[in-house]
Amino acid sequence: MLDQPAEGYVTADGRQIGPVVLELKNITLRFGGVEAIKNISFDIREGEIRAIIGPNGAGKSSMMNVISGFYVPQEGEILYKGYKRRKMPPYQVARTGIARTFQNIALFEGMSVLDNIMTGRINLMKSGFLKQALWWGPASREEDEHRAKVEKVIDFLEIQHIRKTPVARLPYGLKKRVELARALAAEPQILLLDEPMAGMNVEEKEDMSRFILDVNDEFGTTIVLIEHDMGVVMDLSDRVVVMDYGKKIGDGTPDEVRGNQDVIDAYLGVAHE
Amino acid sequence: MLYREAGDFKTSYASDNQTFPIRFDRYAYWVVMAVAFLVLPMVMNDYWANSIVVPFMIYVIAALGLNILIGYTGLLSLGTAAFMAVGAYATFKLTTAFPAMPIYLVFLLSGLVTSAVGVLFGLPSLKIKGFYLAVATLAAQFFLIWLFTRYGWFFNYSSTGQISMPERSMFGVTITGATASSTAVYFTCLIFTVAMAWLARNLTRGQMGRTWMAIRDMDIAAEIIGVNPLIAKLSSFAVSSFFVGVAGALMFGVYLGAVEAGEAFGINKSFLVLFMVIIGGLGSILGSFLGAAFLVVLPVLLKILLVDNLGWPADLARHLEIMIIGALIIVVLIAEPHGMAALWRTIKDKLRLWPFPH
Amino acid sequence: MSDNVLFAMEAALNGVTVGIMYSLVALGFVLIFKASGIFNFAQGVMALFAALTLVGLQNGQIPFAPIINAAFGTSIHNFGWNLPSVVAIPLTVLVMIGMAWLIERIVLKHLVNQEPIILFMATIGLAFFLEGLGDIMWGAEVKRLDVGIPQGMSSWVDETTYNLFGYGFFIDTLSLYALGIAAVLVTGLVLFSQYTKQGRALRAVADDHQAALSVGISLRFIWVLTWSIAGIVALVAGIMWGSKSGVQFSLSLIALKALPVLILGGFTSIPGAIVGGLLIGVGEKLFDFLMQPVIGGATENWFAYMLALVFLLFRPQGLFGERIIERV
Amino acid sequence: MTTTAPEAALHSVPALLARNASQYARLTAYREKEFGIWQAWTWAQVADEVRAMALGFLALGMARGDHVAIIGRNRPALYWSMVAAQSVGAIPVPLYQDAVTEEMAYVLDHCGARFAICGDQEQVDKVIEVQESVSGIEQILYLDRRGMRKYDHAQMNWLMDVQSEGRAAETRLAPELARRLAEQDYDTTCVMLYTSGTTGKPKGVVLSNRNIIETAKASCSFDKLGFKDEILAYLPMAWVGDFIFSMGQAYWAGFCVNCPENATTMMSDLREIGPTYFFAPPRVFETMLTQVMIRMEDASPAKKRLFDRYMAHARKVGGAILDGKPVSGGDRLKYRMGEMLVYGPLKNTLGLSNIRVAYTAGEAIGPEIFDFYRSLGINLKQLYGQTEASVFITQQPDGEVRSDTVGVPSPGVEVRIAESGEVFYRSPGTFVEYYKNAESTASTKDAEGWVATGDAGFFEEGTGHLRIIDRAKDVGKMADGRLFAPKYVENKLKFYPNILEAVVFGSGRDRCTAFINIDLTAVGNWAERNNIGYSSYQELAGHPQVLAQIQSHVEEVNASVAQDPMLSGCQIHRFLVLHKELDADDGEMTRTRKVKRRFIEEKFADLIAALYSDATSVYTETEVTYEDGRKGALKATLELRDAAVVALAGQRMAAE
Repeated sequence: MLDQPAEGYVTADGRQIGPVVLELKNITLRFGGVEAIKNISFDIREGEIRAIIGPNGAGKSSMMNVISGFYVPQEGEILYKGYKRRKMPPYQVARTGIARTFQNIALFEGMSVLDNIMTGRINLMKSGFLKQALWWGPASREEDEHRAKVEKVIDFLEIQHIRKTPVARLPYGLKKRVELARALAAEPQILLLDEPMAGMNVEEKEDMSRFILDVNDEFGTTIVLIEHDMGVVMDLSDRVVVMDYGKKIGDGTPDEVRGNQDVIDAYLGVAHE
Repeated sequence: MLYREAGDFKTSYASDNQTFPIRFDRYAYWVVMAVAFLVLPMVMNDYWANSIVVPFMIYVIAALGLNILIGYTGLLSLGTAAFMAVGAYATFKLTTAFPAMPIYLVFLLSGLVTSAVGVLFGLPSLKIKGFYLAVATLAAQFFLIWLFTRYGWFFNYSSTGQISMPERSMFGVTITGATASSTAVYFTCLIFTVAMAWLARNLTRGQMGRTWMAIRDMDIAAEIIGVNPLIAKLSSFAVSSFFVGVAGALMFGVYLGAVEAGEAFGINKSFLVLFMVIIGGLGSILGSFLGAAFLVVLPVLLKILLVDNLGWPADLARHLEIMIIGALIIVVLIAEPHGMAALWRTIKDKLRLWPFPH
Repeated sequence: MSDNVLFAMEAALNGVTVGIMYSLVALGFVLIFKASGIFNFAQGVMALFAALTLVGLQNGQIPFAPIINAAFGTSIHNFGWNLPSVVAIPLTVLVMIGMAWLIERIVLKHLVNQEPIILFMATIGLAFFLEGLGDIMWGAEVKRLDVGIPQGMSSWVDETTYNLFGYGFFIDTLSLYALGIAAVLVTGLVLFSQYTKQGRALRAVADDHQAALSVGISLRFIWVLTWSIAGIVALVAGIMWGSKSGVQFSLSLIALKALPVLILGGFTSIPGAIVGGLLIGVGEKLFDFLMQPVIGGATENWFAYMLALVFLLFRPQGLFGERIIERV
Repeated sequence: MTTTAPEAALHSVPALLARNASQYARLTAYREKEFGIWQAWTWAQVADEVRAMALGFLALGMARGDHVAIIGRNRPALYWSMVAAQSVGAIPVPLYQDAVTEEMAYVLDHCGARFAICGDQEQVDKVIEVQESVSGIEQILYLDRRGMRKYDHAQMNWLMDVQSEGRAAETRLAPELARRLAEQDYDTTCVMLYTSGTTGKPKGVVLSNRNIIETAKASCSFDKLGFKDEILAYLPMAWVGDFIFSMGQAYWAGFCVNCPENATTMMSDLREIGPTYFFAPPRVFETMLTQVMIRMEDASPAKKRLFDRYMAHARKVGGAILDGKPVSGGDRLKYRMGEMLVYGPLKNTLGLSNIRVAYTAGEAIGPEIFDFYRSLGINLKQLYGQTEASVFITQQPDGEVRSDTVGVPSPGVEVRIAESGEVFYRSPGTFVEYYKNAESTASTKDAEGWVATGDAGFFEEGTGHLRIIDRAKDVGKMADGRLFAPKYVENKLKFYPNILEAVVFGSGRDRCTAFINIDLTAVGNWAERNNIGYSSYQELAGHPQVLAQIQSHVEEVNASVAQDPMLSGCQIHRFLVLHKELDADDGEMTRTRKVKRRFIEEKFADLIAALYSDATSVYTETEVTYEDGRKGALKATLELRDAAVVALAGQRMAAE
């Protein structure tokens, strides 16, 4: 992987991979005494699909939370688009163009699918308090414009039929898809997917993988995903980071990682349990 | 059964997410409006106006406010009455300080004053949740009432410690004070109720409402997808308090005319409004109406039945009422945690599918 | 030693009396919260109800007399006997246990795994129901309650303090007894939960619902049990308060005061409840004593809540609660 | 664009479009459910879109007489592409989107299409696959961009790009387009449609502007269709019916064509639109009715009783009221009540509230199904037609509607019955020719323009209504010379909800036998109610109780067949319930789900043999094609059942 040119390259299937967009340097995260992440560094290139894998409790989700700003690491720094990211609350991180989904679905159960996805556009909608209160003109116009955008996403993920259903009534697989839709609605540069295929059957997994590829392909979105299912990861991703007990034990293309002895010992062994 | 939706299709998003997407509902809505503005004033006598309709409308406004806080944003408040008191006292101070100020403006300003106070007491909600927050609002409840009864400035040092609404009129119509006609009072309340309901609808249908609900349903996720909890929660408090404040202002200004904070706005009133919201339906505007209607009408009915007809002592009827309300809360929570509004929704769905069961 | 300090001390000591009340009610809260995660707003009213029942039984009142009279135009009031406390109290205990059982049957059973907020509101409903019920069963007028606890100024304290500071504190004997009884009650509870089967089951459930269920402890039984105990605690609180200032609605208001107590003490800690209660009791008395000249009296109304509020901002999990790490 | 052209000049669809664009400029011409709402286009907008597309086609070098294949579900842009193609003098050839590659390959090759316009990636892939064998296709255009980015676009274009190129080339190509448009007249080809022939390869039916427009004109006036009407375009674009309704009539009358979001949402879309003019093949009405009944099963007893009571009343007077026959005031009042409580809501939930005219055709429709809808006050009528006639041969005028006839000759159509009993017709709608197939053209259409329908039928005395017995070639003689009309019997069988398909044999034999397909929905539902477990169609089909039920149906049919002296010979003596559903993918049916009798006779020869032997059961293996195209073998042992027949038939024959 090191021989990949800094300014970017084109993958075998003709996708444009750009320069590094997000770089994590010597990240260390502690909860009280426990070290969840131990001095990890890696980078993410524009337009690539980057996977973070590792056995349960390897610190994958913590890493995800660090990137999305929910956890603030005690040490290390995050460079985003070349600049050091200052300490900021999660909602501001979201505004910098980073959207995510959650390992155990975090949809707003009390709202319809449509409203859930609309919330994804929170940072793109401008009209202020009073305008909304009066609704006439700007507010309603804006609402419609964004609805139109959201409908594109709905169409893209093929969830038209459940548009107005309360998410609480949806089966697991669809919820996952709606969550992806909500993240997409934010039109993110970087999309974080925390175990997007956890608990799915084969068919659902295939669909989800297709959607992930399509997203990356159609919108050129950079995608970082955590996944437990090795097979899936290897097919999907351009580069893989392997974590174990909070340490980085491997980083490279799927093939490189497959070859990596530590990985085989630490992960692959564990994988077939 | 009543619904005829074939051919009622939407060609724009505006028409798709309008308040009443179904034609039949739209008609129903206009009918209700017509009745409220044209028919009722003709047929209604003072007793009905004073004992049912006017209080109903005032409580609707209060319930709407509380519902925005609890039902939409998931922030529990037990201090509603105190905030109503703020509205009431603000009105009193404003009218007495600026006699020339148009009374409707006074009511609105009182609302604003209240939302300022609301935001103040809402600040803790950023750090604390659930019952903990309830305590914060209790602090508001008791502290404010204590303040209003304790410091003469609030009631202009009147000997009774009461505040009483001076007479004010707009466009030559007396609206407050002893000589105000019940029609004037009725229309004042009606106008405010309709306007406030409309505001509530607009705020809850759009992005504002969605951020509130996001906070309610899962605050952490909400923050991660970009909701600023500070703004979401405080705005909710502000809006909610505004509604409650206006309700208080009307309660004092056009309905009671003279109040003493301790009696008119005690903790029990807080609970009353809370119950309206619960029974009516959390997170539903219609619910606020249903809940208010129910809890306003119930006592009147009981009184008519027990006291007027059976001649029972009034206090007994009162205790019975408390008991029944308590029981109702439990029944509602067990049967349909989302209240009468949800009940109505199921009925409506049945009607729309008629004759099919599902 | 300056008089003010002495007065302050006296105020503080009186605060302890009230504090005990708060502690007892808070205790009820904690028991139920630990076992079922329910925040029982009705705890205060249960105290009121218990006290009313006790008085009613003592005076041989006919239950529901008011409503019966109203309905049938009769004017019955008493059976015409008076029960001694030794009989009346156990009877009341039975009533409270029965009530606990009914509550489980009629309410809780249907509300399992609802969000806490819903359950909380349900208990508010319960509170109102019981309040109304109590009034209808036994009549709403304020009643004296006397179970034979001596009252009035404790001359012993008066003398000893006089000898110490040259100023005799006014302490109600009742307070001293209250202290004693509270102590007994707590130790009793601790022993119960340490050394009895049910007690251990109780702790198990408090620690881990699922685990407890999986080892075959009946949650419903546990609930009835805790609510019964809470009922008894309520009865004690009722007796205290009742003997002190008569059985009346104000009793149910201390339920609200218990909220800040719990916030100080933490929702799951029995000692916390006691300490919190005392803190609040003493605190509000002292505050009132000190601030009266500055901002005027009757600050007890809100002091507790303000204290809790300020406290929350700095230590949301309470004095004894442990810190929560949020996860996604 | 020309302003209000005189009717005389309306000799092509583009001309009609021009007329509508000026005359109905602001009225909605098309709607499509997309992105959650009904996107709408006025006639003016449509004219603009079509023009842009036409110019784009010119830019791509589309020549006069080129064939343009159009493959996809009903979407406005695809309809426009047809008009655009016509505008530049090319010939649109809509194809069945669910056709398997071989079928598609044949058609594309046969018409030598240079252009293929595809709905989405799926269709494009098919065409690309076809291109391996068929060289003709030069350009592939597609409508839905999803997933198309990675394709080699050397010979491929996004339809919207084509349009924008067209717009850009306005000044350069406008004159050429004008010229091409001017060339259009009544005899230029309007469209070419492939008949999914019940036997052999599909034939390309060439229809001229005259055919389409004359037919549209006549049929519109027949049912007073106007620009206010709404229609739902959901039937295959390759089917002549859809072309007449959604193109011919729509452009003539200027009414609005609504396209559903996708096949699965069709029913809810139907409900939202609430069309005023509606066509559906009998099986659609049948499934609708089945659904209604199934859903009502779960209704509360009270509601069920109410429903049954009023439906009974509707059956009594509903039809009569619809036909304007005299009905007592009391009954009318009760019907009014029913309208409020049951019929109205029911029609509403089905989306049929606003229907003014509804047609069904293609095969015979069950009387009770037909009457059910009419009794609700829905003006459901039958018509008889075929591709070669641009649909209309006969249709039922309001007030003369019955389930067992297909009505009187449509305006401008002459009908005569040959001695053989075969029905012939002649009309302005009569097709020009079969493309590249002179001899079948000759064999179907004689010098005077009379066309053989291939159906046997007779005009009813008195009413003058046409009654169709069966396919002429299927109407045979039995060994003892009695008339053999399988379709007639099959239809009677298919009227039972439990029976989906039936194939009757007996030509040249001494007695009739039948294959039966059970209806999985109906029977499956019944099985659930009587908690009868089953894992597959085959298992359910073999269940004794099911067989018993079917047997009773067969026997009832026999009884009713015996009524009709002409056909009494066609009673079914033995039958079996097939172990698989007859399926187009296995070639047993046409895409329009007509049974391919010959094919089946060959494929299941062993079973037929068994039916005429005296075996009581038969073992068989059948090859089947799965959804994904894989093939597999189905093994089964089928029970052969005897059915009671009404005896007197024999003597009667003797008596004659």
